[in-house]
Amino acid sequence: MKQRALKPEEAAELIPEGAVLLIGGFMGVGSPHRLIDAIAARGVGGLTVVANDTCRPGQGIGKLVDAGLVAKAIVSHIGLNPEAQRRMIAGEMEIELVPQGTLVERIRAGGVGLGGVLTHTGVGTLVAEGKQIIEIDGRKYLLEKPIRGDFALIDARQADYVGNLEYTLTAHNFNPIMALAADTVIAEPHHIMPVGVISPDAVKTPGVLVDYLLERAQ
Amino acid sequence: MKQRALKPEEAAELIPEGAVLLIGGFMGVGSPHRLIDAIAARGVGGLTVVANDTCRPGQGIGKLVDAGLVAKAIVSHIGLNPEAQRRMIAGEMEIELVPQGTLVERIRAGGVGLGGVLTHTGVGTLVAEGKQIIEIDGRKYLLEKPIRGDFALIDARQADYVGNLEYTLTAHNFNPIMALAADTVIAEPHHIMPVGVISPDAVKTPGVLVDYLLERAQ
Amino acid sequence: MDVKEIIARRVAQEVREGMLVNLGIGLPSMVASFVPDDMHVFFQAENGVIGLGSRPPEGMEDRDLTDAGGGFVTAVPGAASIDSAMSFGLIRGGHLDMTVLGGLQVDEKGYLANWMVPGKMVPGMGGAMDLVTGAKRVIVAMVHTQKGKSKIVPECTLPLTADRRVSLIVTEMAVIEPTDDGLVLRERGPGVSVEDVQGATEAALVVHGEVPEMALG
Amino acid sequence: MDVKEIIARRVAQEVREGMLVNLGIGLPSMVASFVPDDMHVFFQAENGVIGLGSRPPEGMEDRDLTDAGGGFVTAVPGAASIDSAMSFGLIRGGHLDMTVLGGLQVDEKGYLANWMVPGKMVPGMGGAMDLVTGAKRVIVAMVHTQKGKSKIVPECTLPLTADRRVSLIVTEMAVIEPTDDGLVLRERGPGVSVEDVQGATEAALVVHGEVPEMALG
Repeated sequence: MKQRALKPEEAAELIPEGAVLLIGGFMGVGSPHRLIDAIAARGVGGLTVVANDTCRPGQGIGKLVDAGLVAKAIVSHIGLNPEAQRRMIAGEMEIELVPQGTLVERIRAGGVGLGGVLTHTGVGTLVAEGKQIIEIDGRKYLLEKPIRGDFALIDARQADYVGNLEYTLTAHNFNPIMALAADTVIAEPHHIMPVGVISPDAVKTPGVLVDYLLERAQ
Repeated sequence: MKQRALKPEEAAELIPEGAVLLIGGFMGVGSPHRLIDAIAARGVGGLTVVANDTCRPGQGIGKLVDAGLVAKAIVSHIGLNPEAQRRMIAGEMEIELVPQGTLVERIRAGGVGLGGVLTHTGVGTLVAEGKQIIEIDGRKYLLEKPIRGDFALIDARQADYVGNLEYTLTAHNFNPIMALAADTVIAEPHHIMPVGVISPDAVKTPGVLVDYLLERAQ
Repeated sequence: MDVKEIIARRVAQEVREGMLVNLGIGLPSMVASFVPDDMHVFFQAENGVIGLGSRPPEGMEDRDLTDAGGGFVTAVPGAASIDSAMSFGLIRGGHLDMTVLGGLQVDEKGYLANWMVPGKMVPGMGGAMDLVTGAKRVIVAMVHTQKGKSKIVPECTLPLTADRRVSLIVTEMAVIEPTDDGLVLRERGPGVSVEDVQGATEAALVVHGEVPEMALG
Repeated sequence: MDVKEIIARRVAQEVREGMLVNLGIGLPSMVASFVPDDMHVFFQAENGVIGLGSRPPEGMEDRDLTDAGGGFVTAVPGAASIDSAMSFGLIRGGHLDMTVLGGLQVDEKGYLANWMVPGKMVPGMGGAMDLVTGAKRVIVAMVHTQKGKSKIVPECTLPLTADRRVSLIVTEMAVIEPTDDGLVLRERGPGVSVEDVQGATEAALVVHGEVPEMALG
């Protein structure tokens, strides 16, 4: 933790044109919505967004797509966002589709210092095109490259002021993994507790990984 | 979960001569001690033990070494167990030394269906001998193979009767990862709670991974 | 009986005591309602919960507890929250006993295509490639024909989802098992003859003796 | 001042506000006592806790809270429990700001050997290889000579711990920084001359102008 909790607009100010953003969430569940709103309001463009999906138009990550701020999305799914499909087909937005399990492991590899991911998922499909195949003990694996972000923008149920994070139910999804894999991690907790009252065993992301917290909603 | 909780001696009966055992713990902290005692008492030999260390003589995994039941140990450290060192030098026990971070990732890879681990740890050292080196974006990585066990023997703070597990403090160590990587997982919880009273968010190993629980100590 | 209900009821019969099961969105998600509670099955949603329960009563929805389709769900007693790395670790690592997915095409090798139609629909593969690669049993639940055209074909013309043979195909007309010898017709749909199935199927079917009708109870 | 205390006090000066620091067992673990509380440093023990505190009062030890050497410790407010995958994920992933380890040899390239003596002591590398590979700063804290022999040598004769140049060597006689130009002598130990250091060091040392004495406060 670098300083006091930030207002959403202060956090959005940290993000430059063309940044690579890892954004938590699964169809908007567990996405940092106030942070996304502030980035959309500020209107900084040319972003690369790495996320599970592009959500829906007018919701979550879909707002960044609607506003034309996303130059490239690395995601597993855009099926529920016709605006993302339209922009892809029109050549206004580049889309890299990655199998969901491969996507989360590529981010983890980027976060924990591994050189890549060896997965059978995608072998014999379009996903394998242009990728190195490594045979290990008679089975083929794709060598998938690590992913890191300039920023990770994550949602959390609860934090303390050293940045320790807890998550809840299906709002975990990509958040704990993304917290490992960016130069700057900004977390949007629903609650912030005093230091020392969260049990060490309840912490899923240690505060040493988190650079900034967003203020609680007023 | 396959059935009711077992007595330690019932659990030990499940383990055949020559089995590969993943055993949780770090110098005995977070090891399944009652299960280890029952295996040592039963005296089934020719075991391969995968663990962080061989603990000390007369303690934890050290008891299996003392009893001459361990044919091979795949560990990161034997420095505090002179008996293990003696047996290694005398050729009575094979020791494969693996860097600790590589060891845990190899077990994870075995558990989550990855073909191997690509780590820079060990490059330029004796650990690299005989291993494939893969260069990715200009940096060298060792290809380290996945590890799986016939059994994972793990310690947990608390379980429920579907096998969900919680861990505490430095007794986590290898336990949650080993729970992913064996054909049969036997957990030794300090407490067992009724189903439905552990918060889903507190569960670190989902019960679907756990085959048997040990009865609580009387 | 509705076509989808026939399929969902028949797929439910594949579920065994104590299994961990992933149901895809749409038709596959209907299967849950036909699995008896006393089978102690855990349903996984790949977005992060093991022990998915039915839709909550109105007013008791929680925005942080949804299935992979974004619908509100509940958690059964003994449920566990998992992150995406654990979720797909379970899937790819062979811990998932069964997955039920929709299909666009299945071919005589048992290969499935279910994630894109080139030049048309490119929603993304989501978790489908990992599910088909890693689950112990892969069940394709789909209607037999699409606009009169067979979805069971000699060779998939659409991009494959994985290089793995699926375990079973369940449609309203047939239960078909891909094997080394080809697509074996195991059961006929209600009131459907073997000839009806063959007539509606572009792929070659292997028929061994008498083919029973689905017993839907 | 005791030799070990000199080393520990000097290493402590390398610690900066808010760092995540891993201290090896033995001498390196002494460093913690010389780091002021108000620097908000978190100490990591690789066996699974971030926010390691000092030894608990007698009778308040917990068998599930130890450091990597197996000694009882406490957890500071804001501590977090982590498993071994997360612990080494942090280490290998570059999230650890500093590690302090003991050494058997360091050579002119700045390479460290600290895990085995062939034919003699083979304790295993434990976490050392990951720590030296992954930490942002690697500080070797060791006595300058072993039985009269220099531990800072032209080229390591013992097996290396990693192919990475360490950041700093701190002994009771010297602070030495491995650089592209070789081992630069940055500071002298208390009451020790540059000639003393060179005389006790088998490796070539680079000396730029005046070399200050350690300021141990």
